[in-house]
Amino acid sequence: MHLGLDPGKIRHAREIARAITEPILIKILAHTTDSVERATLRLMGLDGADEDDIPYPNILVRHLRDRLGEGLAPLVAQAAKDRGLSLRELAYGVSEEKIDLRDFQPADRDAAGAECERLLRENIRRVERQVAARDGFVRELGQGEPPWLYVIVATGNIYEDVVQAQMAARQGADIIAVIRSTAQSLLDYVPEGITTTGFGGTYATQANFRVMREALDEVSREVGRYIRLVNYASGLCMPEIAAMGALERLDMMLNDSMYGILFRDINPLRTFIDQHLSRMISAYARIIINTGEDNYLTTADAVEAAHTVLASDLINERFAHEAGLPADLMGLGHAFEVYPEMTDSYLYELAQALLIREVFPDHPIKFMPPTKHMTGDIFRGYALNAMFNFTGVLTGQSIQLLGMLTEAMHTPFLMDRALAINNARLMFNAARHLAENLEIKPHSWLLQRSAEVLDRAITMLERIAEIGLFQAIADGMFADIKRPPEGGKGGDGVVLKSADYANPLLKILTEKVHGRH
Amino acid sequence: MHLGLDPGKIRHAREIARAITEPILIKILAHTTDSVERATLRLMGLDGADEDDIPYPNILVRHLRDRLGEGLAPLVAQAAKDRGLSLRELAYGVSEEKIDLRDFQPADRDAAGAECERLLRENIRRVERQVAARDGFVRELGQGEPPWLYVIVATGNIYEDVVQAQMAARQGADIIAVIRSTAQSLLDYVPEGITTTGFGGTYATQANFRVMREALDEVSREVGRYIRLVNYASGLCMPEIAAMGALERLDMMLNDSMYGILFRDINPLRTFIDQHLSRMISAYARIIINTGEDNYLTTADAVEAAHTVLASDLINERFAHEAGLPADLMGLGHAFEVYPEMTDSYLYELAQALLIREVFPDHPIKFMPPTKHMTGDIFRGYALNAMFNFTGVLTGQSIQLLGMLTEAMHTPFLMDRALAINNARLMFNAARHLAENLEIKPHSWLLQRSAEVLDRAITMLERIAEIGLFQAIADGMFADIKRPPEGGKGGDGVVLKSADYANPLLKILTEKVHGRH
Amino acid sequence: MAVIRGKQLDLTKVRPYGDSINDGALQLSFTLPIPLTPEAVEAARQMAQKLGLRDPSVVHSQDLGGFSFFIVYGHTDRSVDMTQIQVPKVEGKVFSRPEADQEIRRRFGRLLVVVGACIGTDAHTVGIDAIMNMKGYKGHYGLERYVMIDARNLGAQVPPEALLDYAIKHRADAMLVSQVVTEKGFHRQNLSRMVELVEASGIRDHMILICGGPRIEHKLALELGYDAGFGRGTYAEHVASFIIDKMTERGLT
Amino acid sequence: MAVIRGKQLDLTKVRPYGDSINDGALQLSFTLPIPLTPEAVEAARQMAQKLGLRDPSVVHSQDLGGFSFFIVYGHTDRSVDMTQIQVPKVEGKVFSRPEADQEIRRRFGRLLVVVGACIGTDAHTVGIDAIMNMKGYKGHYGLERYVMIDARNLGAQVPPEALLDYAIKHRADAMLVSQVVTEKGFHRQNLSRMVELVEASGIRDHMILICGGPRIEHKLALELGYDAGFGRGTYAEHVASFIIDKMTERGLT
Ligand code: B12
Ligand code: B12
Ligand SMILES: Cc1ncc(COP(=O)(O)O)c(C=O)c1O
Ligand SMILES: Cc1ncc(COP(=O)(O)O)c(C=O)c1O
Repeated sequence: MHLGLDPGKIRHAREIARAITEPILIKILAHTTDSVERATLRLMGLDGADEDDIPYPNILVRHLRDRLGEGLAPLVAQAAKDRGLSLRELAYGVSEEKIDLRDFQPADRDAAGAECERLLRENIRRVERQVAARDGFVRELGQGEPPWLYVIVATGNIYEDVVQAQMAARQGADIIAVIRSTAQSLLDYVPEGITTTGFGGTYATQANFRVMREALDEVSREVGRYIRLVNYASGLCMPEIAAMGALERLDMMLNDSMYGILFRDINPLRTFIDQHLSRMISAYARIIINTGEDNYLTTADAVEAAHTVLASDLINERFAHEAGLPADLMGLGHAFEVYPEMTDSYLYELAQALLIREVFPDHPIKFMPPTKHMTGDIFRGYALNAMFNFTGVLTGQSIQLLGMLTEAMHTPFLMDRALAINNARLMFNAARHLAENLEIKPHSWLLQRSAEVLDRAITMLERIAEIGLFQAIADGMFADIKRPPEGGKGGDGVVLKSADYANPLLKILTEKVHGRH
Repeated sequence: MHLGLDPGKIRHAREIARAITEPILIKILAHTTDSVERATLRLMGLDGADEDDIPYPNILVRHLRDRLGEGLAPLVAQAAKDRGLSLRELAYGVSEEKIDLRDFQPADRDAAGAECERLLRENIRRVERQVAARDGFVRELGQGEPPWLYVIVATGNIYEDVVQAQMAARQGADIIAVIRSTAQSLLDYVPEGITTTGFGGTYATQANFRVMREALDEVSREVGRYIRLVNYASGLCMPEIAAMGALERLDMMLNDSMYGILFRDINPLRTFIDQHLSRMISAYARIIINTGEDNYLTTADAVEAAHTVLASDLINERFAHEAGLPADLMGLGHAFEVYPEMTDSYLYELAQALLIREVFPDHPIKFMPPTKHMTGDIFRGYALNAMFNFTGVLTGQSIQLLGMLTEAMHTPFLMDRALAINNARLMFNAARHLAENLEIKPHSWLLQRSAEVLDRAITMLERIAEIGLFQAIADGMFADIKRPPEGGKGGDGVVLKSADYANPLLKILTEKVHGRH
Repeated sequence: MAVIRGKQLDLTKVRPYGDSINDGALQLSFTLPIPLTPEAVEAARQMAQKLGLRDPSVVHSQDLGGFSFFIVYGHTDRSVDMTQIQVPKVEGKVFSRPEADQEIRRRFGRLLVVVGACIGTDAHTVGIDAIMNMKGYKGHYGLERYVMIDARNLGAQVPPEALLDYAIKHRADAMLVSQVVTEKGFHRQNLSRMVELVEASGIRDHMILICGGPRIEHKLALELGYDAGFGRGTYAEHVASFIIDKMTERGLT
Repeated sequence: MAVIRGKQLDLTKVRPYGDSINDGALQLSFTLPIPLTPEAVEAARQMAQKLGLRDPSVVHSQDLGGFSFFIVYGHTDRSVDMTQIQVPKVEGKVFSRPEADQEIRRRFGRLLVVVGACIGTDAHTVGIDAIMNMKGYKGHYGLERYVMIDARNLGAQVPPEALLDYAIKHRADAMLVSQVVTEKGFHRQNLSRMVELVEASGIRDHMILICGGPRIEHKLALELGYDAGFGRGTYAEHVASFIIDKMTERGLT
């Protein structure tokens, strides 16, 4: 099932995307953020929180807020070394106001850098071990055949999540995502420790990551198939969560260059800077990112805005590429969100699914199920999900987020998830080799539609290149949502790097990632 | 979506089917049956039943059993005329043993024939009025776009059926079938009057037909779409029910040349004779027949026995043709019955649906939903029905029997039927023009499979032509069921026509039907 | 009402209907936190009995990897008395957009100010946008499109305090509060808090207070102290009409 | 058994599980014989309450052209005591076909005669064929394939009297009775009639009497006077094994 789109056009679209991201990249490289610095501290090995549950990385960053532009990591590394303290002890001292680093200057900046690098390399090795562990699992146990069955757990209680995740794996799921608690994206810190309450989801914490990873490793062995773990490197703590995920062997991260801006009203520049480091980390940890274009179709119309999904995918692709992510880690997103009661709605879905697959042939693209038009009619929902799953296997999607028949009501019950898995398994198996048998008729509507969407995406990209991405976002070109460049949360966490900004993490990651591909 | 099967092969297959039915036809023409005679009496205007609920046509046929070979109709017509009685009064007299016709000879055989013809023509005109009425409705109100949504009602209570049928029409159904009570096919008479109890269905009676027809006419006007009514001209009373259906304006009849033999263990010759007259009547009344090949796949495997469906369709087609039915009244049957959990099961379904459509392009083919592999998992069932409906519109089926999510449990609840209609409407609308966009890949598995099924059907037909249809049935070539030619119920109702057999109905119908096309 | 000949429907005793009147047929599905065994199936049957079903039939069971899933059909003898049911409804004529503009002109002779937001941490804007924004929803234009309405949509994640301040500042005639996330009764808390704030501020009597969302019912809204609640399927015209009528009823000008 | 850390499952009080232990969540669907109105929705909610659900939420409603359809989610506080549940089961080892043949040789040293049919007006042969015919079902050969079993399948629509006569005439060791149509308790009548006939004939003690069908449970079979009942998912080997064991237990030779 090949559309045979004009490769020249696709190439052209990619070139414009590059032109769009270039000026942004310059700004990214010139700035750091609270979260970038915190992520670096975390990768140096700092975690834990004080008595008020304020995480130590936040304590240090707050303490040294005025010196962010220098890069905190070498400074902190040296201070700890000088005092013979662990980073945690140092941070504890700061939080107890027994240590004040605000005027601290390392005796030897190079030595400070080296100490920082030493600490980082220790954890970088842990990340490498995790990458090797994942490869080992996959080699030993194998993995599901794409489209991979991706389901969510969202009870608020990590232990309850574990039970449900393991059951899902036994039922056939390939990927488990632990949905975060409502509004965690707006927390400017990552909570600490194991959590057992949350609204509409479970807090992303490093401890929760570890609990779930262990549970999934256990069940992977039981079912003889490596089960992947997903969380969200998204919101105000993008790079930190990416770092935690790298350390705890998450396999995928929801991670988008613009989602936070559009859907969480986070400051645009902050988001661009944060996403860059988060992706460098993910690239190194071989974590697949999942972008969030599906969300556009919940606020804009799926027929009218189809091209915005493609345009955004191309921008996300380029940003990801700049951060060192290879195509096989780019889970670019799209969705099955056309109003189902529209005549020929299915044709629009099929055209779009084929289009995205064809433009991103080497990418593990992520296909989102119907959500917006789901209703309380669970039977209708189940039938729509069947069509969605059928389309997933027919068009060769990679990561299939399973639709829930109760999408319009509540986060999934155990039975909802089980039924979703049954549905996908049935469809994937029943139509496994169907695509090999079909062709798209020349001059057919499907071809015209996909070509038209590609053209409209190009026009849109060209316009964005003209006015700049910040302006495009301000104009509401994505998701019908307007976000001015100066607005949004977390803008105060963006700091211009001083000339002597030092962060060995960036160096290490650049080296490593570029050494590899 | 065209398979491009070899037209020569299809033509060849039809020729063998003709060779198969020819010897049967000779037997058909040489015999009459209880039911043929009763049907003729009914079309002369005889209905009603005696105090023991024995229908008058049965009373007369039983009374004159030894003279069946002469043809009862002229005899009865004349006897009534001689006595100045209505047919009903005559039959009443016989039932009360006040009249004895066993030795009755009409004074003038030609006059008897003429009197018989007069009575028949009166009712034939009623049938013509019904045909005109149907045409009028369709002209005035229009009708659904194919695939037509076909649902069943089966409460046992005709009044409850009416309520459900009208609701179904409002929900979007195009066709309402009133399922008969369990085992009515084995009754050698048609019950009389309005019935309010039955197991797993409602008795087919002329009064029930009338009640339902009236209700559907009413709702047709309400919804602005002609709603068709279906029953079963099947079992031991095939031609009688066809006659009743013609008089009461049924629009379709389950009617198969072999179903009774295979699934009801009815005598083969009896079945062949009865189906012939039933179809002549249907042809005249412009009633679409629905054949029962779907049933084969409930006893035999849908993958292994796919070709038996096609072979049988061709035999049914030929028998129908011999009875004067044009292609546009031949609702040949097939079904979606492959074990869904088999890898690529959907490909088998698609190949078969395309094949049947292509071999019978002008026929309103009837597509049966999954039944055998339905389970108590109503969600799975709903998803399978979605795929079935999707396939119906994709392959351009004509009459879509809607699958019920509770198929494995009970005859449909009101909500089951409503959900089935929702499902079909959703799929038909969403994929309305999909077929125009797709082609089947040359040399693909789908092509190979359909060509193979055609080849196997031809081989099977050739073998049947060799050994004869009776022997083929005895050998279990259809549905894995073996029925010897001499066995089965109702064989004693088959009588060789004497040289002076007279039945003006046959003449009238032959004239009329052949005059028309 | 469809009544099957010979079988009268008793409105004081309405029961579920499968395929004949008063059969009480219904379908049920649930999970039990025990592995699938014959005993678990029996437990599912008993569970259905505890819910008042007679002759429940467990038509499907599946092991979920430790828990078990069941689909059950059964019949109930319990019934509902329809004659006793009264549902508070948003009454009154629904004006079309031009009609509404005209009514506002006629009755108030000035622009009505309507402010709205999705409050708390709830980030769902689509619902409130559907009511307020120019574009509207399913072909029904939003309040911004009304000539005589000054509609101000603050979007989502708006703290109740901020919405109140804005309403006071702009002398809002009506406040629209959206809540979509209902998990663990979240929306009730937020909606109650909003009412409390409005009441404490003293402007309650001068303002029409409306809430909405996919799981909001008018009844609940009244209980919580709102003038009306709107659920799925609401369009701007419903809201505008309600505001016009309610203001008139309250003698607001 | 999966137990969530910190939350112990009380087996004497097992409740439905939605997404956390003891939340009692379940789904319900049914039709009411009244047109869809807000009052009908309220009736549906009350119906769910009558069934012991707290906070039921009517998540979907549809007018069916005079009646109305509802989907409801809710929570129940009712529970089942798992520790009190005992389910009669067909126990014993299941022999493979060769094993079964060998056991018959060893224990009885002769062919066992098994007759079977689907009785009454029930025309469904596929079930009994699956158990008895050569071909079997889903790759499990039927009893005809067993060297040491003389299996005679009379098919469907067999009057109970005819099956009994046949069994007596052929000195059957076991009789298999299938019933698929269960509408209005049809199968119970037929199955009871069969038992009565067999008992009246005096051969009950010398013959294993088994019934089966998609809605047949072992428990029901025992109640009706059969030695066992087999439902969905039965293969010939289950039946053969049961006959062998039961004959041995009864001292039949
Ligand atoms: C789109 C969507 C999103 C988008 C929102 C984008 C945006 N800018 O709005 C995104 C992707 C960002 C999102 C995120 C989340 N979502 Co969300 N989302 C949905 C979804 C798919 C559709 C909602 C929608 O847009 N409906 C269309 C609109 C038009 O309908 P509506 O809101 O009902 O509005 C109508 C009426 O209710 C009424 N109305 C609504 N408000 C008002 C106000 C007034 C005054 C009036 C008069 C009328 C009115 O009029 C409208 C037009 O008729 C639903 C599932 C579903 N199908 O319903 C889940 C859903 C609402 N989301 C859910 C959840 C849990 C989340 C998250 C919390 C998940 C997470 N843990 O990350 C996040 C975080 C959001 C947060 N903090 O609030 C849950 C809520 C569960 C519950 N009952 O509490 C749902 C039901 C999905 C699910 N099954 O889990 N979501
Ligand atoms: C195939 C079929 C038919 C075929 C039967 C062909 C044939 N020769 O058997 C045809 C098309 C003829 C037919 C007709 C009718 N059918 Co029918 N049919 C079915 C269908 C689709 C599948 C049944 C089947 O073959 N299952 C596969 C077999 C292998 O499974 P099984 O029977 O459960 O057998 C297994 C076990 O139960 C067990 N078992 C069964 N018997 C025995 C016996 C013993 C001793 C043992 C040990 C084990 C055992 O072992 C088997 C293997 O594991 C079902 C729906 C469904 N999906 O279940 C409806 C169904 C059974 N039919 C139904 C009805 C109502 C009818 C009709 C009455 C409809 C009508 N009014 O015209 C007619 C008339 C039949 C009659 N008088 O009995 C209803 C019954 C409703 C009810 N609960 O009472 C069903 C459920 C469909 C529905 N939803 O309406 N039917
Ligand atoms: C990229 C991305 N991040 C995050 C989220 C989740 O939302 P929240 O912002 O509540 O974490 C989504 C949801 O779809 C997403 O696509
Ligand atoms: C041709 C035909 N006749 C009749 C029937 C109905 O069965 P019964 O014999 O019980 O009337 C069917 C069912 O599928 C059928 O296909």
